[in-house]
Amino acid sequence: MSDFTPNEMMTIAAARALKNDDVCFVGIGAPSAACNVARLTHAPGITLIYESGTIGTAPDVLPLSIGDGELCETALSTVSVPEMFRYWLMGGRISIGFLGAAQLDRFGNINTTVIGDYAHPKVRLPGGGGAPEIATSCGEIFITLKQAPRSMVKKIDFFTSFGHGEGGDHRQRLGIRTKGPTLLITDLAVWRPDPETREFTVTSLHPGVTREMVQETCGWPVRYAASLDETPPPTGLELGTLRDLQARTAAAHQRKT
Amino acid sequence: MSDFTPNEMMTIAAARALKNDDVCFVGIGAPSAACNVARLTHAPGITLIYESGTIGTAPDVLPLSIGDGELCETALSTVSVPEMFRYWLMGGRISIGFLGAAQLDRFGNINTTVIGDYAHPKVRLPGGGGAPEIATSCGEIFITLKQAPRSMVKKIDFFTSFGHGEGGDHRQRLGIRTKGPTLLITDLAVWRPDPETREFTVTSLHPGVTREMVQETCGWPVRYAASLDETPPPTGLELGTLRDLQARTAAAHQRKT
Amino acid sequence: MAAFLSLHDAVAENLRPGDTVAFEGFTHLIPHAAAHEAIRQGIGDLTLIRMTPDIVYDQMIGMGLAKKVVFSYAGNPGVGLLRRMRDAIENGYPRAIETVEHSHSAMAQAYEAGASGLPLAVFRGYKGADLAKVNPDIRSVTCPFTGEQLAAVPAHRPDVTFIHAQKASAAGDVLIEGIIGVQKEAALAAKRAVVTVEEVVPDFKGLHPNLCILPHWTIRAIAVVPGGAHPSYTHGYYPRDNAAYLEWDKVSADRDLFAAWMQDNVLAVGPEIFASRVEALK
Amino acid sequence: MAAFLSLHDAVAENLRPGDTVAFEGFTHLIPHAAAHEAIRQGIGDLTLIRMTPDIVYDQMIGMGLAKKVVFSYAGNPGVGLLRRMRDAIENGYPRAIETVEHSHSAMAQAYEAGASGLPLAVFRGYKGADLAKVNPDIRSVTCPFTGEQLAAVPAHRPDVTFIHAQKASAAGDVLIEGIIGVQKEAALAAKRAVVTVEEVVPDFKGLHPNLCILPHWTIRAIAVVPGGAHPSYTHGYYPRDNAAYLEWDKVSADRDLFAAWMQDNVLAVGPEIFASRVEALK
Repeated sequence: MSDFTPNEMMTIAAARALKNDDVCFVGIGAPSAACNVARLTHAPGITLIYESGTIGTAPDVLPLSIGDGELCETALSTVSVPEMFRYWLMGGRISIGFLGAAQLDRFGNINTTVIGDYAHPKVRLPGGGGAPEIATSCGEIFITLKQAPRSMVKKIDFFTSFGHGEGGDHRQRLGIRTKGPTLLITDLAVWRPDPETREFTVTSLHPGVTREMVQETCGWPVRYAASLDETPPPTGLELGTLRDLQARTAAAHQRKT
Repeated sequence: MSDFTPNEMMTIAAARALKNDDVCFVGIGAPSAACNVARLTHAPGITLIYESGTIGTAPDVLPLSIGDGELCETALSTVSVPEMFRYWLMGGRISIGFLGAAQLDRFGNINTTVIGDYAHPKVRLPGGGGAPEIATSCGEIFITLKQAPRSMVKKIDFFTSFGHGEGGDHRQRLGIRTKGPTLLITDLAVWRPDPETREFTVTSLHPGVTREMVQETCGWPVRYAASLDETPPPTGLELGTLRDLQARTAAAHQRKT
Repeated sequence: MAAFLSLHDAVAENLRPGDTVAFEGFTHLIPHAAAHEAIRQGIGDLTLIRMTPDIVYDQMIGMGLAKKVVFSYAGNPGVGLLRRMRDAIENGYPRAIETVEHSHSAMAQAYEAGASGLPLAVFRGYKGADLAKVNPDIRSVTCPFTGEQLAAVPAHRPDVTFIHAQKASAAGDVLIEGIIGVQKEAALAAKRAVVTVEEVVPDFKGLHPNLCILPHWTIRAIAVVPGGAHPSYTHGYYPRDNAAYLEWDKVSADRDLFAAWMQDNVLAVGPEIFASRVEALK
Repeated sequence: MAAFLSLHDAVAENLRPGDTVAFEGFTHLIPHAAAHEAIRQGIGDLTLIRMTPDIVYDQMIGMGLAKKVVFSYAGNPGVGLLRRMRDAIENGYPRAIETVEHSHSAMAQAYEAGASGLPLAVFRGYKGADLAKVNPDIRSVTCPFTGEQLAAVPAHRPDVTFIHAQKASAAGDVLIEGIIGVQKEAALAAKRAVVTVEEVVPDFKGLHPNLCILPHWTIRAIAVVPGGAHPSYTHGYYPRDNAAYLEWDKVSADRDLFAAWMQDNVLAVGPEIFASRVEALK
């Protein structure tokens, strides 16, 4: 398949990173699409958890919010929100946490709180929601993000959720026992943290993407892994699954007349 | 009605102390009988809660344990045991806690843990179960007990649950905000704490009971309220309700053949 | 003991100016009708608690009724930002508001602690997060067994909690099902709990024993408001009006458009309108 | 990921000598069959955790398999004392055991803390109670907001938890209903959870969304043992055998009678006997 958008490539690359036995805490937007594409293709056994308390959901359309009714109707079980955060997230039962970001730095630290000063913000963003504890309680963290210089920045304005901090063993020094961000999937590339510094390095470029395109849309000097791959393009099955899902979703969220 | 036993009088006197809008944490044995007689006579609206998590139960027979199936089948709702202790007991939602005792002192302190030394007990009793927190979290505490010198003692061997401690304002000094024991109903008398010292004083003798009978079966020098009443004897309805309940209960707990 | 009241009286008798109040609902069962009634009655100076402030707090803030908001995610779910709340924070319009910001985990556990009568919630959280630097209510305790530093936040103890539920029984017990969120905890943490319901049924006989039920003696007032969660949804009754959430993004983007919308859709109408709003969704 | 195994293999593969183990059930759903299998396999030096030790721990203690018991109520519910456990504590027969005693509230919250991955539970409890003097695991923390001293106990983190449940689905998810006790918490607090069930059904489709379900990825092994809770009960399957609890009072009163009873009713039989024991109760 050559006829696909960068966003589709991003979603499908993210979907591929998920395994059949993963237990995945899903955020809204690209993470939700990626998780459900994984479920509908190579990972039918994946457990998707939304922070609304729905465990093991299998929605036919993507939810607009993390608490749409279909998440509950198709779930194995729906628990209270305090239980979700206590037994399931803090309890260490989630293998993958999927996060988005308004600002991201090269160590996987995320800001979704404010642009500018916290007390007098230029833009007040929604805030962290579940992210501060998702980032430290899940086994590992996958991040999806559309590249842009204002999103991938040298220094984020606010640490909504902690990635690798200043890099290296910063997580361990704070007593955090989980792996943190292990994967960043953008519309242009796949990034993984350097084993030593924990800085995100590009390990795979999506088809047709150049190093220049990656650097132009990234606010820090991009580093590349020694062996750089090209991301395999979406298969017909992957792309068809994603597009069908998005078509069903768009139809479902229109106002009925 | 004159044909009744001291135990029946005790149970019925305890039942009378319960009000229609009480929310009552029920222990097994005499408390359970009293609470259900109240529910079946003057207090049909009373909410009975057993620590197994059953809220608003209305059993047709008395349970042998606090977790018999009928408690759940007739309950408004059955919650987990952690929730029972957190939201309902600690949350301050229970107006009356009903406790029994192996040993009781004149300040309503209760021992159900050991006779003798804790490390090397003469008799190892079952222990406190829910009682340590029932005694401090319920609005007030009712105690039922068959009088005997070995049960009503000067000094209990172990403070399983705290009543009025050394008396006076001892509860407040420990930061406990609830009333503690406000009523003791034995097979011989009704006792209430002195407003100042918090020592249990007899306020009513059951029909046919003398002061000598009370003292002979009590290990501390008994005090009496200034105005001493006689407990009204059981009515026909009360006694019939209790006996029917106990007959149904006895039949239900026999082995089926 | 739950009293069955009109929504007007349920709000008037239980919500006072200056109160700390939670209108809770996690996407599902958001008590829009109750919030609109509070707006119509102009009850102000409120401290609003909610995990996901959402449209309903955007409206209350936009009408100038909030002095403080305690929250963990201030967004229009799946759509974007809360534009009236932004305007208040960024520009002090129509009045400045104080914000106390937590994570979802902290908020959920603060309700749980409130329901448990405890002064605080203790949990593993906020590690490396900047919120702990800007919110003085985020502190720590040291585990006496392991020495680990754990996060501590004060329990939520609202003066009033409003929730929406599927059913009340004639006795005033309340049943919540589906995505139950933090409603049980929010109701039990409050001094006064007020519930709007879709309908009243004789009793809950025959239902599963482990369902989420609030006994009548935990509730102050119940008002029957069919459709009372719209544009949120009531599992088993009507779906979420996702188009209304998308539309809100436009309405709330403009101060005058917002004011006109509130006049037409909140101030000039009564709770009975909610039934008609969900009719087309069923 | 849950594996469907014979009870023999489920116990043999998951319970090791010296383990800390919880066989939980609050009157309802007590995993008697699993405990009897552990007794038959002679797995000893165990630290037994349970709120209400009950007959099943009386048997394990009487057989000399326990070195330590962590508990909050050691009685034969509604009947009286646990005579084998008393004999161990009072007379060191058949061996001395260590006891760590809590209140129900502490035990329930210690499981809850274990399920939540926390090192401790913090709650308002033990005020004026002597248990705090004899159990060094009862400590305190000070609330950084109010200054109140609250009780603290370490979380329960058993090596293995055994529970009994109504149903497993073909995928290995487990459904518990009725008096659910602390089973969910005890299972989630453990490193390994093993479940005996009455039956396997294809799936849980059509059941209420808020029921108590343990997903298959929280469970190590499932063994199908109809009647496996007897003389406890399984809501919806068979009632509690109250007469057996009354009879235990006599059996356990005498060391020789106990030994003979265990030989005949546990050692000489297998898990399939439980189905016949509940047949007459249905």
